[in-house]
Amino acid sequence: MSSQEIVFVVLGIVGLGAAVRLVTARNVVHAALYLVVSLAMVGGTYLVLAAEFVAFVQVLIYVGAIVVLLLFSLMLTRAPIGREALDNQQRGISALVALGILAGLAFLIQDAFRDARIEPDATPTGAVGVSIFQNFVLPFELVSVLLLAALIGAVVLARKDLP
Amino acid sequence: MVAAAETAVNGEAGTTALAWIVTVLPLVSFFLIVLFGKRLPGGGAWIGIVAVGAGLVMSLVVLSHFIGGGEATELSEDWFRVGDLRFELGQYVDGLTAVMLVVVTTVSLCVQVYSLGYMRGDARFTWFYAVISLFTGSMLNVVIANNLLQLLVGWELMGVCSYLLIGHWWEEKENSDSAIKAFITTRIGDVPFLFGIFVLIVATGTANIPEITGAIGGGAISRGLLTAGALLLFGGAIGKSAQFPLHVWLPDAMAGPTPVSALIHAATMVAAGVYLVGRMFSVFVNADPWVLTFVAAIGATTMLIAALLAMIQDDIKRVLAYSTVSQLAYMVAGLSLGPAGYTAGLFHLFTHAFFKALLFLGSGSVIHAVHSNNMSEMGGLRRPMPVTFWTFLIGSAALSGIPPLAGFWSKDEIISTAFHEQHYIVWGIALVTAVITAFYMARAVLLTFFGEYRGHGHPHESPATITGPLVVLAGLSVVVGFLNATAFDVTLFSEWVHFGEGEHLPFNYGFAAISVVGALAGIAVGYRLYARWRERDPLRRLGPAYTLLERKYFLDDVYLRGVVRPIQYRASAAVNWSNRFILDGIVHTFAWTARQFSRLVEVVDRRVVDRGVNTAAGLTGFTGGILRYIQSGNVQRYAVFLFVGVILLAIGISIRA
Amino acid sequence: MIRLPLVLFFSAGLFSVGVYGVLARRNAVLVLMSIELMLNAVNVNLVAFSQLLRDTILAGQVFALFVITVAAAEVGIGLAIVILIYRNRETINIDEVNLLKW
Amino acid sequence: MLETQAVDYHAILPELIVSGTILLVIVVDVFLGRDRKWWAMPISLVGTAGALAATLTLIGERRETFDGMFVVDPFAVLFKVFFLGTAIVVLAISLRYFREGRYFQGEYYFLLLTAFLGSLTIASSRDLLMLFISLELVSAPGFLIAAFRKSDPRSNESGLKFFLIGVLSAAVMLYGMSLIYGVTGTTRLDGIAEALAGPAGEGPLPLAAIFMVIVGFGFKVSAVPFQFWAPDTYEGAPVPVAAFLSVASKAAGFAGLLILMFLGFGPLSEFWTPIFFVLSAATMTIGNLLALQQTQVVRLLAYSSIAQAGYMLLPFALVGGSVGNDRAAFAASMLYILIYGVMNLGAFTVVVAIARDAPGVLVSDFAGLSRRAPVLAIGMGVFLVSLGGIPPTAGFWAKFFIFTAAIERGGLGVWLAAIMVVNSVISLYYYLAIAKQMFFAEGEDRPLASPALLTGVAALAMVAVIVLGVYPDLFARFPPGATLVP
Repeated sequence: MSSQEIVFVVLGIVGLGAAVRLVTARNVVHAALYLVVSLAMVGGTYLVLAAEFVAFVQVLIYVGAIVVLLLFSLMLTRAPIGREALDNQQRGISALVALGILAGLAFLIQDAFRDARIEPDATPTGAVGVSIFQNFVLPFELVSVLLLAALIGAVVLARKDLP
Repeated sequence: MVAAAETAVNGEAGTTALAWIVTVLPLVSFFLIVLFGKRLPGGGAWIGIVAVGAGLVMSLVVLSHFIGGGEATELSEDWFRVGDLRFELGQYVDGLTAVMLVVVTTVSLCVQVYSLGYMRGDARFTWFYAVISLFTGSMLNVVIANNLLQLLVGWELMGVCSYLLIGHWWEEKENSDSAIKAFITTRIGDVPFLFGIFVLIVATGTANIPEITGAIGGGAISRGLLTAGALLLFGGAIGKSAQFPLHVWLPDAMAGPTPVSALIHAATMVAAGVYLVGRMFSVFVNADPWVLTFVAAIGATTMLIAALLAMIQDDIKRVLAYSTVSQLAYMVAGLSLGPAGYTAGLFHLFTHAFFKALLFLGSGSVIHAVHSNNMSEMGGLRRPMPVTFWTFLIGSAALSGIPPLAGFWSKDEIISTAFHEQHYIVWGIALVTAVITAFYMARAVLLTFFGEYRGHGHPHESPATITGPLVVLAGLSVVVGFLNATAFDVTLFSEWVHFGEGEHLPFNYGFAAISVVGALAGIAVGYRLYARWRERDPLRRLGPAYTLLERKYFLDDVYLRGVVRPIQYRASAAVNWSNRFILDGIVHTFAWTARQFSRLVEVVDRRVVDRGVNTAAGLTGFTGGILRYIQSGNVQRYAVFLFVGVILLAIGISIRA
Repeated sequence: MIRLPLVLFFSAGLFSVGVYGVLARRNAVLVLMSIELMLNAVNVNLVAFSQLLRDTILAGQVFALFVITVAAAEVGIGLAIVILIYRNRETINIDEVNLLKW
Repeated sequence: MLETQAVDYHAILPELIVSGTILLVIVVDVFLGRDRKWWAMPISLVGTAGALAATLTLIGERRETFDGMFVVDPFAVLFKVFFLGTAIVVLAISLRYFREGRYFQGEYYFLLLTAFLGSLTIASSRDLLMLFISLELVSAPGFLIAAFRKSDPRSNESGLKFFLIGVLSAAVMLYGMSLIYGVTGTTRLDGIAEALAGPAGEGPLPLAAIFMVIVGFGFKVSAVPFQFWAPDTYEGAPVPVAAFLSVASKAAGFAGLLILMFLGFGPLSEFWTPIFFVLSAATMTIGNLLALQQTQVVRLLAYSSIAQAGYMLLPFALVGGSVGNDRAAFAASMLYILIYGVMNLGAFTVVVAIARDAPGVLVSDFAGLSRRAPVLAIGMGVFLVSLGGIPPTAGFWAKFFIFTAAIERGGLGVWLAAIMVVNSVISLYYYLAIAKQMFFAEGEDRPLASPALLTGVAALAMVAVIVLGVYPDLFARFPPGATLVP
């Protein structure tokens, strides 16, 4: 095991653990904090994989913006606390489904990529920018329209009044 | 191959080139009546009459082409193309076409003249004539179409017209209900029919009927496809020709004006189904043999159950309606006998058209006079209405198979062919049905025209516009049978309409005697029971069997839940049908000794019916339950189903791979 | 050097945990968080493949950036709907939102 | 370092016009008084018409831009014309509905146009990323406008369900896309097809990935078992939005599916056709059976549209025979989508008209419609008959082409054809049940006040359905040119 792998495994275990706690926590605010941990660990793995720009974006957008948004809405909706308040009646079947998916994916991955190795090569941020503006301009423009639509639509729905 | 003779298409059209005009005339008259009818004297009715009269003359000219043994001819124009598929507008005229042209125009002409008197003063008189014209034109289009697409257009238009005509007096809810019932029921048959056409088009790459027949004759198509095609086509025939289990619409179609009933029952609509089987006969003959057996089973079942139902009706039109169902089943059974029965079945279609039109118009004349459909309010009409009486009597005798009237020849031919082809079950049922037919017609005649008048007012003979067509049709009912009077070696009809070599059976006096004796026995029983009017129908002594008939084998109830209400009942209805099919066989063969069986029937009835109803209820609960379970309103349960579906699909595919 | 299956197992784990959360949590905001886990699993995949393939145009990483952006938009929309429901119904428990059924 | 790239502005002109209109609508809305907010609709209409005109100039063209990521070919043009036509109809039927209630009208039209922008780009996308973004562009505004009856809890719920299932299936689809990227090393469809034909296409992983992508599109087209959201969402959403979802959104999903399956995943068709076999059979059967239970018309149409999606999915199960078979299957599916669009839009137009009078829109609300509003009743009758596949209507030909393709393909295709026949028979029941109400049931006698715009749209759609039914020669013209089968 290389040092990179060791770091990755540590990040992965923490991230997964936090994820599991997120879906089992009995307090919504705790769950949100677990989400922060989990997402940060994912960001960390990007760093290990030498995708720095994606890692920064991950931390900025997810940890910085999305989680805050989620926390705000938790406050707004006065989230209750306790297992019965947070979980529904289908935990058993849900766990089965999740395990089934995990088993299936694990089998597929093992089958297809058993011997694949990543040799992380630092990606210069500039290259990402070039790629976006050279190869993916059109999706980029479309995403801007999407964000505008989401923004305006969300405001319209969330505001209290009617016209 | 058997089909080879059919596909010989002669290039010389000769007089048959007129045939398409016969079709176009009523269509033109439809438009003329719709556009100008209201402004014309007589509501435009004469346009329709002139058009169809001219059509009749031309049809006779076309028929003359075949008297000398003319060959089939074809004319066509391209309609449109889709890819390699070419669809045409065209005509294919052979003996069968020519005969049908004559039948349709004759009956339509009689009906239209008759309606001058019958529909006088109707609020939608002009509209009525327009639709009758369109109806006639559609049927003619079905008859001459040289390709399935064109045939389908006529077929569908006919459905629409029948819907409009049955619901002509739509102000009464019952009538509009009947119209929609007819429409939906035939539609259920039409969908398989549609796909049957698809199958044939796909299998042969053409919609052209002679080409399809040729391709089948050439053995170009797999038997499996043919079997599928034949079954699907027959589905259409079952719906249109009111065969079991889709026969329920026809008796209700009585809601329309009587001339419409005559038209529907004699020459159009129901005839189209039988005609279709005849036209596409090579598909049936070359399909798996069990297809014809299936056709025979449907025919035999239908003829018996419908005849039994006709026995107990009080409404005179309903007697005739069930009789039509039963007689159509004769034709279907005739066709199911293979090439040998082909001529016999279609000959019955031909003769039946005349006497059934006669009977309907006659009943209309009676109804016109007494203002009731119920035979319990008639009686003794032979004196005030002599013309109606005699013509009706001739029609009844023809239907009962009394020689030398038309029905005798055609019916006898089917019965003896069945025996000759060793279809003994069909033969037996056909004989029994013949007896029952004679019985119920005797009953109808006795209740209507003999004894004392039981209705209101003073009935008078109808005007000449009504009796005129009756006399003409009565005359035809007497003579048309001689077109194929094998006893005298006249085989004109089988020279026109035959499949393959067209060999015909020699006349067998033994069989003829059996069927005549059977008919006379039926009449005798009828006379015994109904010579004197009784308040209580003597058949009521049958007890539960009578109830079963009265409730139409509970089929309508089944349909109400099974078809007319949600579809999921249908499975249980199917169970019911099959159960009752067996049950009916037992009950009705021994109907005259029903007392002994009544207990059995009661037990079976209770068990079968109760169980059927319970099953139906259970099924609704079941599907309703499924719906409630899967569409629970809980989005997370949806998500679970989504993932479970994904996983199951993935497992299924990986097992297969 | 990192073995690819390790990375992919991590992502598969995140994805499965996310699925569990979506199915088993009744609080709408927690469901949204679980969906974020699933989307992050996708991103881990994309970045890993991008590095594995040494993609010259970095399609994988760019794709991941787009997914992050779209996820942000989706969260915004989702929260707006949740707040709307909370305002009308005083609950954000998904299994209680079942007026429409059958 | 950044190479300048020549953009073919003519090729993206329709999208540019729609984008411009989107911005114009939202800006103008700010300056409009409360009584004039509805002006957003005419503005949108003009923009859409302009985009339609721009699209028409592209007929017959084959253009590529953005490095082949965005393609204009007859297929794309055909779908764009369809989407823009749909947009015009949806705009037309929205006007009264949103003007007469308390809605944020400007924002509604803004979101609606955004969704249509996504459907336009989907038809031209030849790249996984583009497909994903376009699909989101169709979905995200959809989530929002489904919940647009803000004070109605049912509408909120409709939006929530749509959103949750939508995001969930999007996540599954993205996971599949990431795996495809990993296996093939590209997001370009042509590159993917090339790679899948080689060693990358071996093993179960690519197949699983394709399946996951199908899930995402299966949601969009409401195939069983991804259909659950549809009935609830259609019922709760504003009726014009339901029309949008059942036609434009579904057609966008199918356009994407056609592009993906035929251009990207074609080499593995042997493995994915069974998936479509199951999806198609299950979708049409379950959709139809559940439709029978419905008394609420929008819900009924939702189940009906699920069943119809089953028919559209059928040709996908036929891929992999000869090139001729593939072409026939492609054309059959495409034609069905387009024809379905016309007849279903027509049906929804009538429902919108009824909804002004009876917001619940039960089947019994159609009672006596033939006397209250003859044009609408006849139109609805034609649409129902056409949905049932009865000639001489366009719907008949739609089924005809699918049936032909299935029978010609043979094998399992024949089974699917048989299932389709049975289902068509079942579907007639509930379609004709509405017809029966309209023409035979006793209803209220007062005439139904229907805006001329709605009546006109319904009449137009009716004419289209009948003309296409009587003159199907039109169908022979464009499918061969618009095929994506090489």
